[in-house]
Amino acid sequence: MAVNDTLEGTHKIIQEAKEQQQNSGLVPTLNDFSQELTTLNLGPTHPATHGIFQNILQMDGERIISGVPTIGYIHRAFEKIAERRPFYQITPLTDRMNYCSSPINNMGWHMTVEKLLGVTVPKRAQYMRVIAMELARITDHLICNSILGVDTGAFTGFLYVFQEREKVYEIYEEICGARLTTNMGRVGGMERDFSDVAIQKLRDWLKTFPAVMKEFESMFNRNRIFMDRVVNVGPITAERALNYGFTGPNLRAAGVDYDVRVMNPYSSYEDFDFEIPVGTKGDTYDRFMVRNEEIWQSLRIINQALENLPEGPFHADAPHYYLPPKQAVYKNMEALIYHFKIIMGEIEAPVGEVYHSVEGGNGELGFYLISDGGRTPYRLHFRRPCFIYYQAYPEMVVGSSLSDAIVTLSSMNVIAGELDA
Amino acid sequence: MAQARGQKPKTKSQKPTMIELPTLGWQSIVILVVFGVSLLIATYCTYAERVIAAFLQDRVGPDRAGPFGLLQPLADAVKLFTKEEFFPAGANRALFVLGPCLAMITALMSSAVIPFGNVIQFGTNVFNLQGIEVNIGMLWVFGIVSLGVYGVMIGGWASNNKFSLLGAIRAGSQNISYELAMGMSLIAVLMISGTLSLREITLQQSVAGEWHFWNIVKQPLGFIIFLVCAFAETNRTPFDLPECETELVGGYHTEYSSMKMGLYLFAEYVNVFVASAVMSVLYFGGFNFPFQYELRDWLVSAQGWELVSAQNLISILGLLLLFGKIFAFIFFFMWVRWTLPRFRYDQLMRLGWTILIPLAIFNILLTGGLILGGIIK
Amino acid sequence: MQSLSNRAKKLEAKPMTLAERAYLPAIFQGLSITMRHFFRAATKKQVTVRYPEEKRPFSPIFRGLHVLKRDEQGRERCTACGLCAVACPAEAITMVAGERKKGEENLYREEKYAVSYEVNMLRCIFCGLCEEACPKAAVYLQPDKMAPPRFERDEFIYGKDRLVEPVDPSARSIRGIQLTPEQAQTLSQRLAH
Amino acid sequence: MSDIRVPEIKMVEAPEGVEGAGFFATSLESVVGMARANSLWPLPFATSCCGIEFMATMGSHYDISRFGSERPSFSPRQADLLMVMGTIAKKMAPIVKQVYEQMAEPRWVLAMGACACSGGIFDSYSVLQGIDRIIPVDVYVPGCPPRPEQVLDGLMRVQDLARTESIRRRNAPEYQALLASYNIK
Amino acid sequence: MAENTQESAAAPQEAAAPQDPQAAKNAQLLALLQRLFGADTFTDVEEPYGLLTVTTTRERIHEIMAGLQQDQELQMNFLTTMCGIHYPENEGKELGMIYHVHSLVNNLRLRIKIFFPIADPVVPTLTDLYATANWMEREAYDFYGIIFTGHPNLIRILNVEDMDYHPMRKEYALEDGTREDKTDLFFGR
Repeated sequence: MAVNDTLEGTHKIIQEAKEQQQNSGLVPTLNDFSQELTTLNLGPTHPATHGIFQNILQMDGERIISGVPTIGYIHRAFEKIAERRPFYQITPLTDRMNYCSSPINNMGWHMTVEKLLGVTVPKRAQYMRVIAMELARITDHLICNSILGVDTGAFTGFLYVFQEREKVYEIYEEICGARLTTNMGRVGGMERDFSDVAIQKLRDWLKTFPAVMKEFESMFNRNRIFMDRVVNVGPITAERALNYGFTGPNLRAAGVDYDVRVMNPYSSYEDFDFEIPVGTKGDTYDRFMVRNEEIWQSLRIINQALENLPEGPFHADAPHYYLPPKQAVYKNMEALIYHFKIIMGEIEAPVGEVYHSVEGGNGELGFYLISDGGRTPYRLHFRRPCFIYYQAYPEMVVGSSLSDAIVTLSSMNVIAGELDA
Repeated sequence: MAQARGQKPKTKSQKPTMIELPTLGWQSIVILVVFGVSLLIATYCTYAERVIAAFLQDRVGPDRAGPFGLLQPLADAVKLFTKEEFFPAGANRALFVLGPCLAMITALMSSAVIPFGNVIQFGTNVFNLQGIEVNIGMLWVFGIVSLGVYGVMIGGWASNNKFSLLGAIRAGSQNISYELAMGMSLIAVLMISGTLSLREITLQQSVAGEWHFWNIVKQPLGFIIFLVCAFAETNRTPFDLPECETELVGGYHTEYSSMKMGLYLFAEYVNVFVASAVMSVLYFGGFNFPFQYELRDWLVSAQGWELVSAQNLISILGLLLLFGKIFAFIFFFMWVRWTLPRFRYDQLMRLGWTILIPLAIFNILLTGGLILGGIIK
Repeated sequence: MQSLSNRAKKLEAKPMTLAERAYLPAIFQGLSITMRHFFRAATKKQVTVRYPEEKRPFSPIFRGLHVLKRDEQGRERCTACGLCAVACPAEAITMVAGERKKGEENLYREEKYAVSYEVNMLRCIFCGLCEEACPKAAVYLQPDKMAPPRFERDEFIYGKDRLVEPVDPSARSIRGIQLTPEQAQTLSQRLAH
Repeated sequence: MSDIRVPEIKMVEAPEGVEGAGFFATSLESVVGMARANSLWPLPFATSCCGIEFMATMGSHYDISRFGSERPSFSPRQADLLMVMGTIAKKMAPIVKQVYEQMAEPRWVLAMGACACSGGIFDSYSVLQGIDRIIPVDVYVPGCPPRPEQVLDGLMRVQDLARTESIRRRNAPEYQALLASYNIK
Repeated sequence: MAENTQESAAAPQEAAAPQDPQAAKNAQLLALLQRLFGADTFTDVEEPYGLLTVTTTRERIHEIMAGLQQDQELQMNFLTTMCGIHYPENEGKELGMIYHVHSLVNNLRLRIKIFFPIADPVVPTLTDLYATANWMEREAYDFYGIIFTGHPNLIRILNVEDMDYHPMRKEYALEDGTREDKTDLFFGR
């Protein structure tokens, strides 16, 4: 690999920037930590960092003076890989971005490509997508809130709600054939209709889940030990949150009711009646409560979508982009040609650029796709909410104790796959 | 029978002697038994913890090592024994080894004075089901338990690891703070009983014909304070700050491998066992159980038993019931552990200093007032 | 900041009541919840599946281990067109195409066939794109079998010896477009289950 | 799983001329092997998606505690089984190696999922193409992510290894050579 | 680039609905922009898929972003994302930065692009306006080697510190190059 020697290390501006940084004292380096303070290396294998964030904390006893996060420990080069893959092969990549709620990523990506290609998805498929996405949101919030419980020391609630997650996995399995990395849906709709078993499992789950959720809430919501741990811990004001580019539950906890589903409705979200829970202080407790309430709102949406699930096709009538059924490929020459073209990635993509965003589990999940008409994107940039708001973490934990820092981290729900791309 | 205070049975025919066997002889047997039982219980506490936690969480727990997974603790022990010893770089070797040993020794020592049962008489030999009867039993337990924290602190400090050090600091301050409240809650018991001997305290909690004279009735507040402090002293959730996994990895035992780590784990369970035993003895009547005298009299009068064997039966029943009480407490410890979140360091300190200690002082005053008023005795 | 959507639902964080400040009600509530689960687990309803002995039913469309299908007459369906290899995002599929010779019509259905067909199960992400890409309905991901863990890396290259389904139809996977009546029956039973 | 090869190369034969292990030694070995097999405390090195499936394995439906492995030891000193779950980027690779070096013998490694085993779909400049380039791996679990059933299968394979392993293996020159080939002291 | 976006304007959706409310809003926005910053500041004004896209120069970018943020009417104070891009064929304008800003109050989005030569990839930082720009700029530096003047801590963020190239540039290969199990000579890409 050729060394790009024109830039790295030799460019004057970089040197200046580094000197400036050291002189300004804005970003502490390890060298200027004084003798009385401890440097604690939190992560990357620390249990509470859930894998891979590293925070070098400067501590006075148990109090955090400053923190320097290091990320990139599972950088997987999504954006570069996406430049070498045809559109449909990018779906498995998006699965692995926010793996707690892969269907939202899948659908967001499909909608981006549909926007580029000008494909209109029938109403039934849109409702099916809404169901899948809201299920994903529930599971995402469940995992975040229950892990918050684990990090405060209460492990049991996590296992109670994880059973529900397991049931949602079963529903996913009936919908698309996989549990976690779903690869659900296709450009132009879903790959198959909901089976009767899937609908039945979904209905059963909708009946049993609220009781478990109530139980989970009653274990935590008003428990003083828990409240003491989370109230006024890791707060952030609305102004700072916006300045840091927060979206999703973390922004709503600070009191801003920004939700992509309402502001820029996609996939028929305008049909559903739901509310946007907002907090007041932006602390850990607000984040917890906002996520809990969003679970209830998502349940409302799923119920509405399931009740009003329209009849009709589950995919767009777009033979150029949506794979023909297997039997047709077998018999029909035209279908076979489309099949080959789609699989080879030789679809007629227009030249252009499109930004589409969905409300992911953690906030506005944006896909910025630049197409040059080829079989792969020319450039695909993901607006990854975790990456954007995790940089506020040091500011949120400075001055609090180590325990608070861990609670704050898990309440922000930073998903490593999304953070590092 | 005028056995008002449940003293040891007197029979006309033979005068029982306490020192028939050489003192050290039977006492060492009892001590060995107590030692073994403590270890066994601690070992199976790990199993119980796993199964109870599993059931509380809708799981099944270990079930593949032996029938119902009963060999699980043995597997863990053998594995820990055969694991590689490890000394972290820069650690003080002597202290590093001393830490877990101290924790284990102190944990085991405190169980020596617990009266596990009333006397048992074989012929002319009378056995006290207790390791050592000392008239300062309570002080002994208290003193030894406070030594236990040194094991943790030394181990954490010797590990040369910041997480361990933080855990050790937390353990030290936590134990010292909660010992105060614990001691004060005990003072109220002392005021009622007038003795430091655990055996005496136990025997005082039984009145023929009245079963409810357990100290819990006289000291409900004191018991709650003692219970909370017992959780803190044994480092169990919600007070498991010294080793809380999500914050400090393993706390003071982060750097320990093999059986040295096993000793820490066992010491924790032995401490739980001892704390449960002390609570049973101090507040729940120890080996006494309701209607024991009525049962004995009924056996003697209606069934024609000898008084000695009837008393022996009562003693054995009492022993079993005491273990029942202990197991109930151990279960409670585990139940709480798998239910509640833990405190934060400063909240824990605030709870100890601003709530529990004033409450304990109030309890002393209240007890004194009630004694003066003649309401309790 | 003003409301952006008019659909905001303000969550009020009520201050703690005296009872809540005394810790005890919430503690007892939590304890009662866990105890309820304890009794439920100890008496009847355990959700745990004791895995090697008991198995959870999988969805009939679960994406498990690959299989190369045969047709009704027991001939291999694969024609080595390579679409699955192109579609594979992990680049885990390799094949070598060969011309069918005279006399092999009962072995291979098409004039071209895969002389070798290898899937690297360690690379594979079981996304199902190969199955979707196959125009001959030859490659399927079975719903009832998963790739087993193994000790050595080279054991994960699955060649035709392990991928092609057995000639005996009763030993075949239930997924795919050909089902024997019995298989169809078991499938419908499982769906009903 | 009948087609699993028994890993002969992992076993160490007693040298020629040395008397075989006596009854006591063999039964001790089998007892120790059984104990180790039933008490594999995992170190969940969970970086991404597979970590969530590991949580499912820990969860009530699958319950890894049945195998005696529910105590996750985040401290490498106390762990027996390093479960590498998820993508290991090149930035992360030295840390994995360090964690492995810190583990006390006997130690096993289970690579869970396509990324840890081989890099999976991430054949990119930043991803390590399989952790067996930096540490020896005992059991590979394919899948992306593997189902919990597969994880339990993998755990049982590790148990098989632990059960049949000679307690002298870790001192054998073959094992030292294996470690040396990975440049682990 | 320019020719790309022109073609995209003729994409199916755009041709179908020229009179949609989004277009009217975009026209208003553009008029406001030109009033604020001058008519000739923006070139290549497009509306691909309803999102107003303008191109400006790196000399003006900081001023424009600050103006957008402070303008009381527009309140375009949310930086959605920014990313770098590399067009190796465009002589003298090889590298680019693309900013997406969003006015939450008016629910209006705007895309601003700047291009500059690869030999002098220097852009003013936005960290003084947006705290969120910090890591995004570090990412752009990491991927494309774009240097942001005034950035407090311009070091690599996702890749290892001693990497000696900027991997998202088009000339560098995606693959690790050490993969051994890819033997597909027939169907590989």
